[in-house]
Amino acid sequence: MRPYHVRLPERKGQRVSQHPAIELVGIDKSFGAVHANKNINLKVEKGTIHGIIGENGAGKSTLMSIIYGFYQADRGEIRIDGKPLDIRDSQTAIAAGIGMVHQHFMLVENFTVLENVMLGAEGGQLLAKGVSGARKELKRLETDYGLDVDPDALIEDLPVGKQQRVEILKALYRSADILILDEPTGVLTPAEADHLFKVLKVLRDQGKTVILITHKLREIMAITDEVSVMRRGEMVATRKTAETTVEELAELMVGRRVLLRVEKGAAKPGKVLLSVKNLTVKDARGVTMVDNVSFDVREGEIVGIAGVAGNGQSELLEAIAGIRKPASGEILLDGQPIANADPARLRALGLAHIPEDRHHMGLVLKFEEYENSVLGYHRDPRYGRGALLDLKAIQADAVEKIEKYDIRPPNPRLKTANFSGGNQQKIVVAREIERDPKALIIGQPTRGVDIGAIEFIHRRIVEMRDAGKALLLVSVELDEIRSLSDRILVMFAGKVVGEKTPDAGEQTLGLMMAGIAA
Amino acid sequence: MEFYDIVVSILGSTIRLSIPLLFTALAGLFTERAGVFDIGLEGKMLAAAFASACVAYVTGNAWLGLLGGIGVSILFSLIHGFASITNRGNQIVSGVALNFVAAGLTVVLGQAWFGQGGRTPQISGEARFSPITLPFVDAMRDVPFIGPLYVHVISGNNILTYLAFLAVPITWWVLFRTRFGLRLRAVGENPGAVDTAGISVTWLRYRAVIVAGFLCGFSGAYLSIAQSAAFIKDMSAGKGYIALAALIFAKWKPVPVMFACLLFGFLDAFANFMQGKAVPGIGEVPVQIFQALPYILTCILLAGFIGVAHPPKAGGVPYTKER
Amino acid sequence: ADIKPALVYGTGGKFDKSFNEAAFQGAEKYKKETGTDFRDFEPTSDTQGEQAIRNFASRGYNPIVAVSFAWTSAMEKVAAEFPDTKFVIVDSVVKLPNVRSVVFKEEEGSYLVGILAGMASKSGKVGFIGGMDIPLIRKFACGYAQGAKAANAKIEVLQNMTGTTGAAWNDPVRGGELTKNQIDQGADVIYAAAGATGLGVLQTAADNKKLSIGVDSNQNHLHPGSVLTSMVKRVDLAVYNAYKDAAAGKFTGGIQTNGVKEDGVAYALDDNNAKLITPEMKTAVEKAKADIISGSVKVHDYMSDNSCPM
Amino acid sequence: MSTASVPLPNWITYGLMPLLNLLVAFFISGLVVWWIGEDPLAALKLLIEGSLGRGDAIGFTLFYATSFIFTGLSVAVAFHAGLFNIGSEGQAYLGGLGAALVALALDRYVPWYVTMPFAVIGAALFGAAWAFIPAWLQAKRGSHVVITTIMFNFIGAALMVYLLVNVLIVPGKMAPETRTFLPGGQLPKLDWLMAWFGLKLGPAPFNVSFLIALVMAFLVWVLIWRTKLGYEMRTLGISPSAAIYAGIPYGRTVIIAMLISGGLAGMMALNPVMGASARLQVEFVGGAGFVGIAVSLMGRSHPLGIVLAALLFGILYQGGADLSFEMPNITREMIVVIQGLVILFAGALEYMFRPAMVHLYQRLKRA
Ligand SMILES: Nc1ncnc2c1ncn2[C@@H]1O[C@H](COP(=O)(O)OP(=O)(O)OP(=O)(O)O)[C@@H](O)[C@H]1O
Ligand SMILES: Nc1ncnc2c1ncn2[C@@H]1O[C@H](COP(=O)(O)OP(=O)(O)OP(=O)(O)O)[C@@H](O)[C@H]1O
Ligand SMILES: [Mg+2]
Ligand SMILES: [Mg+2]
Repeated sequence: MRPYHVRLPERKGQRVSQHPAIELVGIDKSFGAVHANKNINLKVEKGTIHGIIGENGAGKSTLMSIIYGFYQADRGEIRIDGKPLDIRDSQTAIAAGIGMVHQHFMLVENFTVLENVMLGAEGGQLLAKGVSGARKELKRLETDYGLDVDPDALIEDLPVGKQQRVEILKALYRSADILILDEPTGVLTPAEADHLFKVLKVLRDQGKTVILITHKLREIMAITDEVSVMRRGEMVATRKTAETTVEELAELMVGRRVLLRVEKGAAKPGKVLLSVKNLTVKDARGVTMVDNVSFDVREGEIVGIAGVAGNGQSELLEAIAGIRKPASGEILLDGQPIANADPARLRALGLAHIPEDRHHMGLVLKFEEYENSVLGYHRDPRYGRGALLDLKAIQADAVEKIEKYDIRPPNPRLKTANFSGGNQQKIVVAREIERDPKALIIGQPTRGVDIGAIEFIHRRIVEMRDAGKALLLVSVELDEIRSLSDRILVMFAGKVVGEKTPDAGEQTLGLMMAGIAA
Repeated sequence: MEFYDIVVSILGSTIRLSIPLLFTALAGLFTERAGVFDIGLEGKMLAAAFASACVAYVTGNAWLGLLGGIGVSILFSLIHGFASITNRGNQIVSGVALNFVAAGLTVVLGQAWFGQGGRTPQISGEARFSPITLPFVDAMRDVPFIGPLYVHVISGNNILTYLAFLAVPITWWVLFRTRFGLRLRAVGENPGAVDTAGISVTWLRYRAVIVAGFLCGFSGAYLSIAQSAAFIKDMSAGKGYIALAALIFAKWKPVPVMFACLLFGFLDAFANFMQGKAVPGIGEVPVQIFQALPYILTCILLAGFIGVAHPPKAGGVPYTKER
Repeated sequence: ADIKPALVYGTGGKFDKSFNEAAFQGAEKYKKETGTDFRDFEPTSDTQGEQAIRNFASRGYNPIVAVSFAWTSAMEKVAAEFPDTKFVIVDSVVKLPNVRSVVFKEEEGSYLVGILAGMASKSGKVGFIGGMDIPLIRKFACGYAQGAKAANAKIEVLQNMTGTTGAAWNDPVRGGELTKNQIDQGADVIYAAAGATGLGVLQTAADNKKLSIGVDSNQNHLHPGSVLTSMVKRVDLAVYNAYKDAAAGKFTGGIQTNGVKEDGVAYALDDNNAKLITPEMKTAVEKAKADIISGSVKVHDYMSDNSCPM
Repeated sequence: MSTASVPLPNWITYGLMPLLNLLVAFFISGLVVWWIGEDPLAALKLLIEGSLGRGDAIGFTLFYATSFIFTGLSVAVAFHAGLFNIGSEGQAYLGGLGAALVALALDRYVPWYVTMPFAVIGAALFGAAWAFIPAWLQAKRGSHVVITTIMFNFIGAALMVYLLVNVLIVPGKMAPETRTFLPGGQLPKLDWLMAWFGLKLGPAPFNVSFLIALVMAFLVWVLIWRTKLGYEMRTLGISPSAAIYAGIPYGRTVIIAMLISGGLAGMMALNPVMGASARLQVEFVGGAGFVGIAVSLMGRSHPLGIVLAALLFGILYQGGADLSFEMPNITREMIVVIQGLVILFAGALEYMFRPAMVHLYQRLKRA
């Protein structure tokens, strides 16, 4: 392993060698049946900030983890500074000067910042020797980059933004020349994100190479030198940022020109069906995630909630769905208070819920398809009498839904895990919509779902609206929100910061989502 | 008998009875801090007791006996590691399985080799760790208060007893003052952090279970060639589980582990002392109450009524990157 | 006549150096004398005892000796199933015509070793450590206490039982710990009536340079110079006689009670403990023996009224 | 490529792999036998003859199997709800108390078939009661049920010894056990069932509780795969987060699953206590609760698999007893070794052969 810090000379923009910092040749990776990276080729030039964009599940994290030695590619070659390097583990990657900030932080929560930074680079068998050196080095990094954190604070006591700093410090402490950041801004406030970008620019100007993964095209345009686009496991294009446009990138990312406009007429809103009043929700650590939020959803309308991931939308949905107990506030369904009802009772009252994460919540992947088609409704008298389940009735019902929603393969006895993502989502959607609920709350309805299925699901959602149901939609895809919603609420830092109509420009909404304008 | 003499006698007994718990609980501390649950402590202790007695009997050397116990105990640890680290099997199931294998194999082999119903022959002399008399015992004997304590509690134990108490600060030092300890604690909380720091999770956890095997070797040897003078079937008699209870009771911290083991040893010693004696006003207290007390205390602790015990976060979960 | 003898041990195991080993010795002696081999079995749990006895019976073994009271109900069942097979149970009574029940007057043997303990003790305190807490073991304790008091009226007898289940016969660690307790309390002679647990008692006494008393078999050789004597219970004779009687066609059922008079219980004196037994002690214990035989001394049997006058 | 997510057909997952695991366990046991200088094949022959060779041998085999069906079902029911109940041993012990109290109370007044239903309820109730506290602690306080059930095994043993030694013992008797039940408190033997197959039961204590065990196996099957409660338990067992989403109450489901598990374990006591020895004895469970873990793992937590695995372990227990009788060098503890190895290979190492299987299967499919 390299000594834990080598101070690099200041090399403003100058190229040391002509080789790219990283070159990937024919990288291929499968997880079982999922082909996450298909024959990827990529060059990242030294001293640049290289953006990588792509939809959820496109394979970005997988590719970066391969470079960092966290996963091993099934095929292909990685060249660092022109030389092929067999990266079998992260140790090799670290030794080659690669540092990575993972999408999900890799920190030991009950350790101090200092311990986390030192982990793996302790500088000797005994801790005592390394500690003072590490303290000094942290101090230096703090002054050089303005990355200040208390070295003796416990990670679990730090806010996420600071935790991310620790991750960056970890990489810098190991004197990484190539820094990979996987969706770093998803958890940052705009101010924090701006600060991060300043740091990245300083790093680049020192000759380091940065790879930045993000969903946000604005960020790509603002900071990167080059940008590569991934779609469904493939690397579809690389562009100089200066020579491309947001529109082109969007098209490359989703593989078609403009997003489908959902055919729908004007909404005919009726009486208020779902009403949220002064709702506050806290997470397990007691941090306020939803802050005094109030709004109504009427019959016959779709209310969309826009916002950057992590601004409280998930918690809001879960609170309404009875999965999370609100700290305070009221939720009314058709005038009835439901803030403390459990999900089973909410279903009985006519509130259906398409959860954000089908694998984690919406489905039991080891169940057969028909068993999932009644999840949550299994106590309904239609599916059995007394204590017993009526499997025949359930299967007949499942077959009906399979036909109606064109779920493939049309086999109710197939294990749910063996359906593709899009078809799995259809199973969930069919179950929740076909119950004919009064109100439906929907999280990320089309995450990781193909275009055909997106269209189908969107159409069903609009049909529900036209049938006079109240729908609440949460999605991090602004386009989806804009094309489906009749009204849009924007959430930022747990608060609803404003309401717009779908005609509001992307710009306006984007600014609101960033907490800049209301 | 003077009250103070009773106290001294019970304390001496407490020490002797808590040593196997202490070694074993420290062993558990290492694996569980590394995120590998180990119900198999009981089996390792038993297997080590058997191996120690066999080797000591054959070679006539207690130290070789200890070595034999350590070797077998580490072998069991490696099987546990192979199942739960390499093959990502269920750690509890693996531990339970090893307890059975140890309980059965010791008797099967013991019977086959010695034909004494699973017992090893009695061992004596050099083959056994005998009590050591510390210097100044005679001079101290008549010193009031401290004297009896020194003579009957501090002196007169075998070498393994002193090693057990030495193991406590060493464990603390290793866990909190060395690189190995830092990494070990980290891997029990978030193996991903260790992995991405360029450290092999597998090898680290293997080292943790090997250390546990090493320590269980001592507890086994203590049972068969220090505390008694032969292996007897099932001689661990649930001590592995009590050690586990002590570990939980001590919230996975070395010094509290020592006190928890002393407490449980004391309960045992006190039960022995109280046996057949009547408590004024209550009458004879059933020994079963003392026998059950460590378990009851542990349940109360687990229920969070006296401070919640948080096990290492990644404990019990095999580390997988690819789903 | 040729016989096919079998032997079922108690759960302490064949080589407990005590009760079961005595039974084994008896069978070995018969084998040596007659050349007739025997089959034996060591059950490790209660359910196994019954199966073993039945296995022997159904395979034509005869006579079948089962040592330990633990097989009482098993014997009741199996002996009834095989009325033509001869059975012997030791330490318990089964009232069937084809069963011989051999019981011992342990109180008498314990009385004798109690006298030796009382005389050998310098501290005026002697100890008793029993195995499982059952009337049979209290009987040992009671006889011992009577003997010790007879030798020294002011003597204090400390008593402990190892446990309340079968595991108490096999727990030398606890045995040792209880011994240490008694030593700490001042006892300098400790009598173990605890099966394999007694090994821990004798060991601890030797480690602490105190005297101990063995039980059932002659255990004097285990720690020469530390084992004062042993209360020998002639289980070996019970086994040996059963085989011999059966071979000679003289096997009888019913209850056989063996006391000092019948030489069924005794104290052991051999080279290993010769130095520990002073002439005065020898005289005293021999006198007690004679008194018991003559009936002028009557040792109270705990099991006769479930109480001990001490 | 990782093989973890490649699906395999059921006949491999539920047929071939357990069989393979079992074979490895047996192979290693054979090595142990060979190591101690005996002939493994001869031993195997004795084991099979001793367990299946005669009517009474089969009777004993089925007697042991009966206990293992109960404890296997007990472990499996908890397992389906994602709980690892190591406490079947203690729950069975307490169940014995329930059965014995019923038998002692009724045997003088009524025939066995009147006593039986009450005894079943008594045994189940006491077993369930002993599972309740660990269940409650898991449900409401988050204490890990594995640790608490282990603790409760020991607490239960202490309690039972206390009761037997101080309360239930027949005064003056040596062994701490209750009085012998009259026929009204005994479960009759199944001689007639054996006679159907032309076998003589002899003294083997194969009794009516076997039929109760089979009924329970069927009921457990219905519970797990045909009832709403079973559906909820399985959901919770596979995906706790999906269970929350579906509104399945965690606490209630955990407690009910553990109560059923404890009840099944408790019923095991009917077999030895009322079916065989007709009295309550110390340590009568004799490890059957732990065998239940092996049986459940081996049987892949399916009642049919459990019945088959229980038979296998019945063969091991009876055959092993006979084997140790014929070959004194191989003690009965050999079956404990085999049991441990089965748990190791069928449980902890169940996926050891999976990658190889996947490769083989894929090659087969391609060919
Ligand atoms: N450890 C894993 N085991 C199995 N499958 C995985 C694993 N990691 C990722 N996948 C699958 O590989 C595909 C690519 O995932 P990856 O995390 O690389 O996507 P991503 O582009 O980073 O998406 P996101 O924007 O949501 O982070 C997905 O289908 C995902 O389900
Ligand atoms: N978690 C999983 N476990 C097992 N198999 C899976 C899993 N996820 C996906 N698969 C398998 O991988 C195949 C491809 O899944 P994936 O979700 O990548 O499909 P897709 O190409 O994205 O399809 P769609 O367009 O419908 O989303 C599925 O048909 C399924 O058999
Ligand atoms: Mg990602
Ligand atoms: Mg997909």
